[in-house]
Amino acid sequence: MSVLINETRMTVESRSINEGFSRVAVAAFAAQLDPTVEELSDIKTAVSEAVTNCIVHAYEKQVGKIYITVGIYENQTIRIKIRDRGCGIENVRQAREPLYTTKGGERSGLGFAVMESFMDKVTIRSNVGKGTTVTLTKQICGRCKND
Amino acid sequence: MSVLINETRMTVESRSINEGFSRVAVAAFAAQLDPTVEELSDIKTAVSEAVTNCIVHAYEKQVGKIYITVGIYENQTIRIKIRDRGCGIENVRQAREPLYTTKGGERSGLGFAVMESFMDKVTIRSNVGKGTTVTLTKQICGRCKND
Amino acid sequence: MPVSIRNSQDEVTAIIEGEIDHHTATEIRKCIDESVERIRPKLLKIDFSQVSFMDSSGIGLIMGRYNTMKIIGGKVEVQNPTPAIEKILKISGIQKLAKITKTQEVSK
Amino acid sequence: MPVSIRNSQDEVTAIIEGEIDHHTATEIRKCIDESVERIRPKLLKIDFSQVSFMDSSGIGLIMGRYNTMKIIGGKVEVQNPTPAIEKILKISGIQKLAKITKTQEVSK
Ligand SMILES: Nc1ncnc2c1ncn2[C@@H]1O[C@H](COP(=O)(O)OP(=O)(O)O)[C@@H](O)[C@H]1O
Ligand SMILES: Nc1ncnc2c1ncn2[C@@H]1O[C@H](COP(=O)(O)OP(=O)(O)O)[C@@H](O)[C@H]1O
Repeated sequence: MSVLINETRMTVESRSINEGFSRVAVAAFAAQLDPTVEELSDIKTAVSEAVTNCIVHAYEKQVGKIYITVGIYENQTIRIKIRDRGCGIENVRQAREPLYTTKGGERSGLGFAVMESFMDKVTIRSNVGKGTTVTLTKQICGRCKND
Repeated sequence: MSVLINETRMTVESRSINEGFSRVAVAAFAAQLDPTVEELSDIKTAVSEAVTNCIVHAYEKQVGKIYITVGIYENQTIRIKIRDRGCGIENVRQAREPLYTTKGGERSGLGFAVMESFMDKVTIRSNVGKGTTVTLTKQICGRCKND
Repeated sequence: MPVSIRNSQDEVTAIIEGEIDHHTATEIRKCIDESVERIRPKLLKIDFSQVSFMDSSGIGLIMGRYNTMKIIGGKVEVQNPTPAIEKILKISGIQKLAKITKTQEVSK
Repeated sequence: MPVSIRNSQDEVTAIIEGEIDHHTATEIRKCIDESVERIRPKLLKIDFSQVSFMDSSGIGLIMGRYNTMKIIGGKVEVQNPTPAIEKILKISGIQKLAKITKTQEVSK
């Protein structure tokens, strides 16, 4: 693990209107790494997936708190932790499978698949009845490299 | 006091690079009120002043934590609390005076004057040696009104 | 309005504007379904050229419209995805269910 | 570079781009002072047309340049402030120290 350069913590309520806020706020912090437009879009999409999962799955009908920690590390790496105190995931391996969803209707079951393909690393820690922490890691090559 | 509709809390470190992040993040949350470009710019400017004061005055040479709470209330009102655990202000009335600054050089002493003229209300609570809380309140007329 | 609709005989074109996430998808879905139910077209074209952000909720949206169109015997076409949206479409394998096309003219 | 500089005889024009806050002001100040010290102009024009955000650090920047120019016997002119910047200039009373002007041509 490399040295932490800068960190911010945010707490948002599990209201769907905060999906947009969360990804924009994380992107504003990530901007310090001077990412490309594509890297920024990848980060926003992955954050949107993880935050939406807290709202749709973890807390479902209640309003709970979502804890977001964003850290910038020495080797141009960003690590985003998204934590809820919701229902938890019984079978994490199954949850990660593309197209697997416990909600029919308009959920595609692709949330974790998108996070995995847009970030370098996705870890999930979950305890049923206690909550879930998703950690997203990505190294930013950035715009400077092309100068 | 009217009903709280949505709230977010953020913690940032007192590094000057976080001035930009803080105002963008608050503006992203304020966007829920559908503010005009001018209202959004007013909020960003006031937040920038208060956060900069934590960095320049409250913590000066150390790195401390800045606590930002943003609340959206029923009557289209936004309330932003910016708190530090820094040196505190000895004479708050004097600090509010336009052009008053304890730092010469490039500080203009206009931080509080700008906050006051860009927001509806500015309150300052401060304890020497313990820290300062600045609360900025503004009612948003917004874009909808003109439709 | 997050969606503007153009109808021609047997076709509905829905041009989505702005961001597609779980929050905005509800209204977008309602707009599209209202036209589809009224017109019962053979082809539903969904245009993504004006979409500034999309997460997997957009895939859910397309899949949902695919299911509705299947019931009424019609098809879905995905038009003008931006590069960022193409990336998500690729992960989803949605191209097996809906044709992805690019029109020459820039949609407005 | 957050500042582009144009020199003509007796004049330095500094066109600031992007955001002016306490964080960015340091580098902007260095850029301008370097030119002023080298050229020692009679007039320093600072152009704000490309500035997307400014807080009171921008006033500190202008006041600081006013002080330097006074020492070398010159003046400061504030050019093309945006409406948001005009609002802050008004609070500051800086117009007593520096002329605020608008040029016809749009600065690039
Ligand atoms: N934060 C969470 N809390 C509880 N369950 C979750 C959480 N995130 C994901 N899940 C479970 O994992 C499944 C797969 O998630 P995902 O791949 O994002 O697809 P989708 O959100 O479309 O269902 C979800 O259907 C849900 O059962
Ligand atoms: N958060 C704070 N902690 C300690 N002192 C502060 C804080 N905010 C403001 N001050 C004091 O109040 C004075 C006036 O602040 P302000 O009007 O923002 O002008 P400036 O920041 O340009 O000095 C500062 O010079 C400083 O002494």
